[in-house]
Amino acid sequence: MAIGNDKEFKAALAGLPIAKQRQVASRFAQRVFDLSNDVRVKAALEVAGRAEISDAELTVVSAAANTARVESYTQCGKETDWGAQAGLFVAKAAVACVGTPAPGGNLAWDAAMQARMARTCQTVADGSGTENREAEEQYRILDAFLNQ
Amino acid sequence: MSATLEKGIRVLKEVIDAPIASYFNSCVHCGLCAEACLFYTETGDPKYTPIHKLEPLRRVYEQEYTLLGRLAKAVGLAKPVTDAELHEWQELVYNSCTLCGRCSVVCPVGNDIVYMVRKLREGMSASGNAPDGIKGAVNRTVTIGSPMGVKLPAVKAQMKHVEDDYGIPIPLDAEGAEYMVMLSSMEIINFPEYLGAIAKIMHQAGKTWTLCSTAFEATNAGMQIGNSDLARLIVSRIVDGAERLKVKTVISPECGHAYTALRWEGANLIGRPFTFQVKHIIEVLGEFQKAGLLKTEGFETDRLTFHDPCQLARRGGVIQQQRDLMNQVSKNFVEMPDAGFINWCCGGGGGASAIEEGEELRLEAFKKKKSQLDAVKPDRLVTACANCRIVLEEGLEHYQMNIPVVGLTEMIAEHIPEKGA
Amino acid sequence: MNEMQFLTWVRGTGLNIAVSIFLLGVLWRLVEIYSLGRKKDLSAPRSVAGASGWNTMFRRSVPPKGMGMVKKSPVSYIGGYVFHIGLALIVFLFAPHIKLIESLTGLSWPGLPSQVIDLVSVITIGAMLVVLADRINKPVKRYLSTFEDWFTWLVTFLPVLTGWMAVQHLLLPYTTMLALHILSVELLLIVLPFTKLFHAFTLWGSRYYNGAVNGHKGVAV
Amino acid sequence: MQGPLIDTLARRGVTRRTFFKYCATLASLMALPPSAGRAMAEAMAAAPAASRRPSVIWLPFQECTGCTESITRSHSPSIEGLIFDAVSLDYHETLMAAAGHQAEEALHHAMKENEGKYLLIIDGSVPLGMDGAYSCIAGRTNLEALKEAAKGAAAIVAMGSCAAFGGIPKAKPNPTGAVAVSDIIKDKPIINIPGCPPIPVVITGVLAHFLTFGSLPEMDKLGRPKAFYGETIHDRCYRRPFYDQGKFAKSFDDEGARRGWCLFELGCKGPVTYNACATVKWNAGTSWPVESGHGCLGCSEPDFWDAGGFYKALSMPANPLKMVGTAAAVGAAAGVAVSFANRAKKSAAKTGHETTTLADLEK
Repeated sequence: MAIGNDKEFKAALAGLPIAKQRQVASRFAQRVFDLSNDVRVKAALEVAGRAEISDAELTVVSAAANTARVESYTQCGKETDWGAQAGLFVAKAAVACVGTPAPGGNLAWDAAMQARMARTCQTVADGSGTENREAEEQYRILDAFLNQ
Repeated sequence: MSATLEKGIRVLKEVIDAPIASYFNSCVHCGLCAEACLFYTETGDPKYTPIHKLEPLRRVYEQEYTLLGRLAKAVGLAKPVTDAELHEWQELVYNSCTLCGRCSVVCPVGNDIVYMVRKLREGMSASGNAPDGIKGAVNRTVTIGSPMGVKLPAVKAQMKHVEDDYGIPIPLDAEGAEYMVMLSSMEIINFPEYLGAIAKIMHQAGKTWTLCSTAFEATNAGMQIGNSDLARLIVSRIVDGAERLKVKTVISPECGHAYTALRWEGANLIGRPFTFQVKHIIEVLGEFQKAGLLKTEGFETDRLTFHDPCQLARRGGVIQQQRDLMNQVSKNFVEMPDAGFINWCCGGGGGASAIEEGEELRLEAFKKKKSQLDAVKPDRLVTACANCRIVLEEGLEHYQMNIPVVGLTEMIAEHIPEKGA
Repeated sequence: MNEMQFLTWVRGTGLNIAVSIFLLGVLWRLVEIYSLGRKKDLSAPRSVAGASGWNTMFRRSVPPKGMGMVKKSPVSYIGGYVFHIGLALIVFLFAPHIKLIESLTGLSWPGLPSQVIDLVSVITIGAMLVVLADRINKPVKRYLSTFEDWFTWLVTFLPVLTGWMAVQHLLLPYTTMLALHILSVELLLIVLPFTKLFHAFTLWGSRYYNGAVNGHKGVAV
Repeated sequence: MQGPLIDTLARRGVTRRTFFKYCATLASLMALPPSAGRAMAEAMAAAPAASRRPSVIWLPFQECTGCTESITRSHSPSIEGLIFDAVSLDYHETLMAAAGHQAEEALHHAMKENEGKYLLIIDGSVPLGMDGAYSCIAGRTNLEALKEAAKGAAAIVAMGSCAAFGGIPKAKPNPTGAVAVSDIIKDKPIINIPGCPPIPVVITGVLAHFLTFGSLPEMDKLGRPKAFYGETIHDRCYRRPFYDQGKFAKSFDDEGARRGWCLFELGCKGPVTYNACATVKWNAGTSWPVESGHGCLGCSEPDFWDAGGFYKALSMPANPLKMVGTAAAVGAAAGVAVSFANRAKKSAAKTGHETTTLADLEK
């Protein structure tokens, strides 16, 4: 049964253990990684995508990803560069991938949302509006992940 | 390209009033205001003494509105205020002043120093001596509608995201709604979670609310730069929007100066009282909490502390609500030293964070916040101002302190039970 | 001019001139300052107990709560309190001064023993010297200081010093010292309305405005 | 030691020894060396017969005769008065037997006979108002008389506060235009013996000095003999310890007054008055004002009448509220004038306001 909406998507993600959440989160983020190209983000996504991760590793990449996130904020009063803004959300997605989920939270869902934001920023920057099909792509990725 | 010194001086002549005259005559040069200003305490440079930042205004007052000053000016004994001097003062009036108002609280003779800085900015901006960073923000607010250039389609995209994320519809231009929710572009582009949180909270409280397509941006760079004409233009959009939609209350977002601009300056800018109320989101949450409309489940268990935005607490009078809200969702909420009414500024308020050349000074001033945080060593830092949040995150990053910063409204919303759950 | 003529002049013509300039100056300056007026605040007020101009007029007489200001600038606060209170005690509770007030207004009250006033004077002189040293030593104070700051310090200091010396019969004959004391008070009266010493009057207005502007927002400053 | 004076004294029951002792006391009062006492005694004792004694001319101007009273009251049987026997008092209206043309003749005779040698004593101030018409003797104004008499004088003694400083006639508003002797005569040695009246021994002391040394004693800035006017009443007052303890009589009939506490607060001018009352006392050493319970009036100081009131403590202002009304009115007017100017300026700034547009943010 293919996932067709966010409700099913969320429910499916909720069923995953944290290690699996990280792996699929990493795939969501990878899809938009080209909007960032930050090495720290890349490192975080690579680590998150692996099956075996040590806590030490996680701490290191998480800190680096967080730095990348803070650095890519658009500051108050600065003109928004939507292309750069996409980078922020990629970084946020990466932070979610290697972070600790809040109680009741789901880091794959968080990463998915940030990745969608990144995609929207990119389409705004392109001038092609705010419509895009990132959500559907994510459903497809999750389907593939669950069926592998 | 028409800003001139004459214009600046004329505007200063317009804004100088009895309080300013009283303040300048009361100052005894005790320098206590310096001890209240983080730009002085963290740099030790006496030029950052708050009252010194007003030197040009003081001289205009003396030379224009006192008999002895007029005589001195007439015989050429008074040192005139020059354009070069105002330019030099830009750093003191903007970069190193966040309008946090701590100086006004300590002055033993009772001078409201921040009141005067705000007025001096009128002259600074009219004489063309405002910083480029804030000028850009004003420019975009006036021409595009938001200081960060955010347009309605971007807001709509975020609305859609939030609707997807939270599964709750976001009303736009709903006439007759009780609340009209304002956003800061900061929230639109950096923290879309805020809008989702509002949706959840309003949904649970059963209140009608709406965004406004012609007035979604709450921030007012015109006030930050200190120009009443432009600030009026910007605030009028909100007044028009609120009156068009006939809302009862306009909710100022988690943004400090937006609250001041709308709640306290707005009516004075347009020259008449508002026909609607203005409340900060924290005030609204406080009311919901008291009325039992804010039901949460579960608690944060890590060590949390709260950073009071200056414009909300010291300059806005909202102090207890955030604490009650923190305690509703947290088991381990600790106050940092100097919390609440006398909290230290993040260092980036009053438009300062939009000034690129002021960054080094800002980070220097952040040492004050660092020492406050070092004293309580929180796991996370909660605040209620998007600008504080960014400035805090940057400062924490600079000093390699691993303390995530979260918005209070979002944190509250996270504890609201999922629909149907 | 001999000592007696000097004394007679300072008690007579000199004092007349000084009191007249003082009164003239105070009225002129007060009208000049407060006639500038201010705009009515049109924003909806938030009413909170303790947040008003009147509250702040009194509240500002003590250091702000919890800000550790006294620790940060102990000399400003402790020295400031000591010399202000000392001045008030000397001016209002020294028998000859009460006698003076009585002769002007008909009002009278018991004074402090002269030994106590003597002690208070010494302490006040000490506090003023410490405050001066602080102004020289503290970078912020030194940075802010202009000629007026040094001058007004001196003008405030001289009456205390000469008064004390006259009572103690130090340095000069009593007549001369008394005359110098009165002369120094006259100097103080004359410069007060036109220097920062005028804060004695305007600080009440300043505190009121600050308290009222912030009290409108429900903030008790 | 022989001489006409000694004989006279002896006839009146004053021994040589007593006279000698008196001169020694006088010398010490005047802070002269002990040998001066003997010199004085000898000089006075040796004073020749009446016709060759140093001539003294005493001219009374605007005065109350208090100074003369002071001398004559102490005349008998004290030695002070007898000192006058050592001089030839050739003219003294009040004391002389002659009157009218006779008296004038005596005056002019004495001036001519002793030209350049006589001692001129003046009591009373000199009125200058209405060309001096306020006080005339024998059809001539005091001013003319003074100028004429001063011409041939060896030295001038300004007796009493009126002659010395203008005194009560000069008190505000000084209707007669009274001035002191020293305001008119500039080319003769003048000694002031102020007091209202002056102490007799001070007068005789100065005379003795003049007789002995042919010159005037050492004087202070105000031309007063330092020997008698060197210290304040306050410095020598027997009530001084009460002042130092801060014990003051608050009224003339309170406990403090009965206990003899300091009279400072009752207006005593002792601290600023230079005179010998506290040491010499009055009425042959019987008492003096402070001892009798009244503060010093400061009568030996210039303008004592106008020094702010006899019963006002020295720390009291004379009359500072005199100009209060005017000052307040002028101050308020100045303030209002400035406020109108300020309002005009402010409203001009408002009228001139050009609404800022974006472009106006740039220079």
